[in-house]
Amino acid sequence: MDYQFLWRPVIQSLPQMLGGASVTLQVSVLSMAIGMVLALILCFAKMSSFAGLRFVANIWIEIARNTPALFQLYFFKFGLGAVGILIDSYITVVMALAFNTAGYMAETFRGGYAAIPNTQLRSARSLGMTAFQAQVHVMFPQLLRAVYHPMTNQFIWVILMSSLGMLVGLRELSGETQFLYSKTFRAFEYFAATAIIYYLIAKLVLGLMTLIGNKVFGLNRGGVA
Amino acid sequence: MISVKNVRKSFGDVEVLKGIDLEVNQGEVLSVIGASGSGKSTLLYCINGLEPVQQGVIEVDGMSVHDKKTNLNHLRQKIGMVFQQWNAFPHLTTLENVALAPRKVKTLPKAEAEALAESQLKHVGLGDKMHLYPNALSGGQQQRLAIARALAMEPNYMLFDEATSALDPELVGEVLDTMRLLAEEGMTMIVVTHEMGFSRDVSDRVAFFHKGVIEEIGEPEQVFGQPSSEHLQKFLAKVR
Amino acid sequence: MISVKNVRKSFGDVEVLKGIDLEVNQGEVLSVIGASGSGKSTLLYCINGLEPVQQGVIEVDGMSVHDKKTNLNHLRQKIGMVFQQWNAFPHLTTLENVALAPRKVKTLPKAEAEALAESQLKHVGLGDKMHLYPNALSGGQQQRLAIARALAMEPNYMLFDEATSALDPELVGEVLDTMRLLAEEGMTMIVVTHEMGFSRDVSDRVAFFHKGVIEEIGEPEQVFGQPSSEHLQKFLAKVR
Amino acid sequence: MTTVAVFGDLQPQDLLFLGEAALRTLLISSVAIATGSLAGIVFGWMMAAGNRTVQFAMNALLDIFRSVPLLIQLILFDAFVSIAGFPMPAFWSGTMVLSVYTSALVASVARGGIESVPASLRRASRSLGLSYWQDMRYVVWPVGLRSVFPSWVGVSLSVMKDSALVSVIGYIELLKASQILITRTAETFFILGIAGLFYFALSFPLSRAGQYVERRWQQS
Amino acid sequence: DKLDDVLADGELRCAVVLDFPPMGFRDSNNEPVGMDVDMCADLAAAMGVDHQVVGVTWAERIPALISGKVDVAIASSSDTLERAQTVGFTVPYMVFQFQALLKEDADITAWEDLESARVGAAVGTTYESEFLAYKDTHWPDAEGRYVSFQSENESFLAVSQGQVDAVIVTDTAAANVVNSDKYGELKLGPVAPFGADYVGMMTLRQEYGWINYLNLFINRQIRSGRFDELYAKWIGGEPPALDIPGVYY
Ligand SMILES: Nc1ncnc2c1ncn2[C@@H]1O[C@H](COP(=O)(O)OP(=O)(O)OP(=O)(O)O)[C@@H](O)[C@H]1O
Ligand SMILES: Nc1ncnc2c1ncn2[C@@H]1O[C@H](COP(=O)(O)OP(=O)(O)OP(=O)(O)O)[C@@H](O)[C@H]1O
Ligand SMILES: [Mg+2]
Ligand SMILES: [Mg+2]
Repeated sequence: MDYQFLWRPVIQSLPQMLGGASVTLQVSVLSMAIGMVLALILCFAKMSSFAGLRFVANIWIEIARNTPALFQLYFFKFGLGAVGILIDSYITVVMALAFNTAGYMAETFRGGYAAIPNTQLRSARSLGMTAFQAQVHVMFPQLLRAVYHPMTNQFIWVILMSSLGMLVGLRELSGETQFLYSKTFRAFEYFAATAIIYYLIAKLVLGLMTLIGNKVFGLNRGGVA
Repeated sequence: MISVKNVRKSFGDVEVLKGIDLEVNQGEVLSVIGASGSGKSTLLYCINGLEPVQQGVIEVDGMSVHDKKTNLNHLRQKIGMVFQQWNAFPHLTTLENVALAPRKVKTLPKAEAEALAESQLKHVGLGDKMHLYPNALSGGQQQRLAIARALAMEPNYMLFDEATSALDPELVGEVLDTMRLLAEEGMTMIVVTHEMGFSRDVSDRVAFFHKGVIEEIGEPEQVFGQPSSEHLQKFLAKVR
Repeated sequence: MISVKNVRKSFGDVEVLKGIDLEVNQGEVLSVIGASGSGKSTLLYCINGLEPVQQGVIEVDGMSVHDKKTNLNHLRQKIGMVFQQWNAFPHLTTLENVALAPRKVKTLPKAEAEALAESQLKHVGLGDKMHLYPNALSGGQQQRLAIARALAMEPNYMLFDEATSALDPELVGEVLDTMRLLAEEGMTMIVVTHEMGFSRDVSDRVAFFHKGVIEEIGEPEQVFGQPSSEHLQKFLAKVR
Repeated sequence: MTTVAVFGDLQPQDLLFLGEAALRTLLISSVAIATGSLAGIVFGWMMAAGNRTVQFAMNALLDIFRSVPLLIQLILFDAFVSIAGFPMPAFWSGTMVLSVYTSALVASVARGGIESVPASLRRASRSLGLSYWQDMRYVVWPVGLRSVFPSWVGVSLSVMKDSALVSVIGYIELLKASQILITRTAETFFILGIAGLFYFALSFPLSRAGQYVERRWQQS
Repeated sequence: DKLDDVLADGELRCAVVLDFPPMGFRDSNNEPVGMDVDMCADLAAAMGVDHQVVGVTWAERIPALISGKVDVAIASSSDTLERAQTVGFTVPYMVFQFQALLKEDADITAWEDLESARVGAAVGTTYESEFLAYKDTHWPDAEGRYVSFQSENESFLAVSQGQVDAVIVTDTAAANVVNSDKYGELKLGPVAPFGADYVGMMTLRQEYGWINYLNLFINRQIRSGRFDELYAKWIGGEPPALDIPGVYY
């Protein structure tokens, strides 16, 4: 191996890379938040009795789940551009990731809902709660608990997939790295550092989510069954 | 008084209740026995308005359950219900489980609802478990919690749907004891059960369901002692 | 003969069996009763070599179960075992369930193994269910399938671990009848059970487990009629 | 000024170009799914059956592949084999990265499958005298496979979709080919539509087929 | 060394960026063509070997080189000092000016108008970093936004779709795009005030013999008039001077 590793430029540009990492986090949190809200709406749309709503929800969910995330990103980037809708790469990435998250989490919500024994709803109604009260006070907290773990996984996925931002010119962690790399041509060193940063971010977020999960749902507050 | 008149109920094409007539008077304990799938649970759901009926009328204290004008949420406060399992809300502590409906439905202030909850929990013997979550309770304790939760709405009637059949044999006793206590206090109850001993001891009347009809109904001595229906004889032989 | 000598067994720090001594003679039916967690299942697993022990010796027909030199797969053919639930292999038909071990373990040819399976299935009354998958069977039928499957290995001993306690009350009878049949045919059996009636009728001896020790052992009349241990008295009062 | 046409209209042979690229997508994903699944099953078994040290080590190792973006893994591996002096065509480096990535995902699925087999079922088979490997082969494998088959289908489909990322190291698969055509012809919707339809046509029926098989197994 | 290897193999492998018309792109048969491609063919012919063009993106140029997947990168790569710490450059074989490319109806006339516009460029190019550096020093509080694109062609698409008001490209590309109607009505914008972009061929840093050979090849291309020929074929107009006045090298 003739190649000499040169880490100094990487260390010097660490602040810039961390700046990119903070964009990564921003984009991910934003996509996740929007995606979750959309997912809940899609979930109810899919369970609704109105065929039009069900149709739209189905199309959305199936496209999100059956095409590559990169395809979805290109679609938002080129496709919307072609019809004259102007968006910059930051919003493109957020839209694509939120679109995908909504599709996947909508199904998770539906599954979580179905997993709650129907005696729960019946118990609540038999106590005289209205349908809405039963949903809010009994079903929703359990739903949230049921989807918390998949939601955490989706969050990590979103963080990792936000690296696609690099391919549409967003200067998040990967994009920033590519920019730095093209100045010095030190591919391995820069991307190795980036890989480590992603790993640390993923672990940090996972740890944080687990901590929050334990705090909110408590280890001793098991679900049913 | 609960009165059920000529009630028919189907799920899709399957008729599950084929014309049920029944009256349960104030202070009476009616137990309902019958094979799996005979429609026992369905009847309880209909009485509580949790399922619509295709024909017939059910009245509770003179109010028609399936009448559009009836405020079901209001009516249901009069009727407590305990299911076979998964009664307890897993995300709330024992105390919160019991206090939830008084607070949200009766809109009692928090302190008052909790005082009520506390007294009901003591009533069923869970005074020391108030701050535990349901999964820290045994199955029997969870069922007693469900009873306390229903009682906190101060119902006139209690419906039990095989409240003990998901329990380990050792835990059945404590739940039955709590139900017995209620019966002694004069609560009007409909009890779907597989526990023949309990049914014989506690009920004023026993109804035997077979394929969606009440094949036999009467005092326990008669139903268990001199069953006239052939199906009932077979059923009793099986469960011993 | 099965002989258990001063067996101690822990899971991690928790000692579950605290010195068990027991002998079961040819043709004898021993039933084991006791509260949940007292170590009944664990003892059966140890006898079958499914769990290691920390101390003591278990011998089956003179072969030491936990000796390194013992061929466990061979020994286990002598001991049939039926568990509380999830016994039946869900991916195989009833016939295939029973024929699997004869084919793979005894390496019988397919036809022979199936003939054997068929006769055992008829023995337990499942002659007409041979080509169904287990999930088309009732719980009781699944347990009888498990019995047939064990019998197909022509064991000298049968161990039952609460074989009926996951069943609906209506289905318990048919499984107990099959076990009774086995006992009458002279099979040596250890039966962990909550069915006191069955235990009283069928057993030659009854052992009462309490927290990892055998607190009382003797003929059914004595154990159920004049229990000397206080724990046993309490236990019997609870399960009635 | 210039006499050369830099940009052109979409032509019939461009569809062929897309079709070939689609085949490459199929090829690289099937190779990766096949090898990755085999390795993943072995890893999954090690995690389910191994002692704590093995479990911990395997988990930590495979976790790396689940915690670093596939895009970065591809670039990094490609750069690494470059400087290490083992140049290989994009197909091979892409396949290797995708396979390892797949195996990391399949490992947790396989582990779940093995652990999903109820202990009493395994005890039942051992108590009949079946050996460890017979138990694995005749009970754990078929029963566990059924319980995690849908997850495995899910992993495979996501690898198929993620194979689009191999384009960053120069492998011209479907999405890269579409991108080439889009930039040449500016026929954005038509080309993206074809690419999307292809992925959909592959993914949707497979996931439905997976659900169908799952339901049939549940009935049997 | 590499020179011997290529001669012995009988095949020269060149990395060319194929979304950088007219230097490198794909024709209607999706085959690589362009000035860089012709350069590669000429070089192979001079050595008496076959040639193979390996299409790369901007980002893949270096890994392809270092891994030995290619022998030389003829990929319009600017010869910065920073990059020369990693790879070896030849003398320049081409020079570019940077120019804004605009939509026909844009009302940008002077370079300064870009201050408040949305401007894009292909990621990792010299003109991207030059533009960003210029923006930071001259327009520190510019309200306009900057966007990078993955390839040159994407940036054409973006400006034609109106995703940005202007993209910075090379003069060669700009002329080409404007003459084609594929991207709709586009026009040439102001030329960038920052310097010309000299690009060299790249190979491994330690391949002196090979670099010497390549330098001589570039020299001969110009002496023989082949460079002018290629320039006329792919770009048209007056070929630029590749020498730098007042300097030896
Ligand atoms: N939601 C439903 N949709 C369709 N069929 C139903 C539904 N609920 C119950 N059934 C059917 O109605 C019949 C009566 O059910 P029900 O639960 O009332 O019986 P049960 O007497 O309570 O039996 P068990 O002792 O098993 O609880 C059964 O055949 C059941 O399959
Ligand atoms: N694999 C295990 N790891 C740790 N502890 C175990 C394990 N299996 C059983 N135990 C513990 O050993 C004790 C005895 O268990 P065992 O299953 O033998 O009781 P049992 O008498 O069969 O009870 P039951 O009537 O509920 O089946 C229990 O406290 C149980 O929690
Ligand atoms: Mg019922
Ligand atoms: Mg047990």
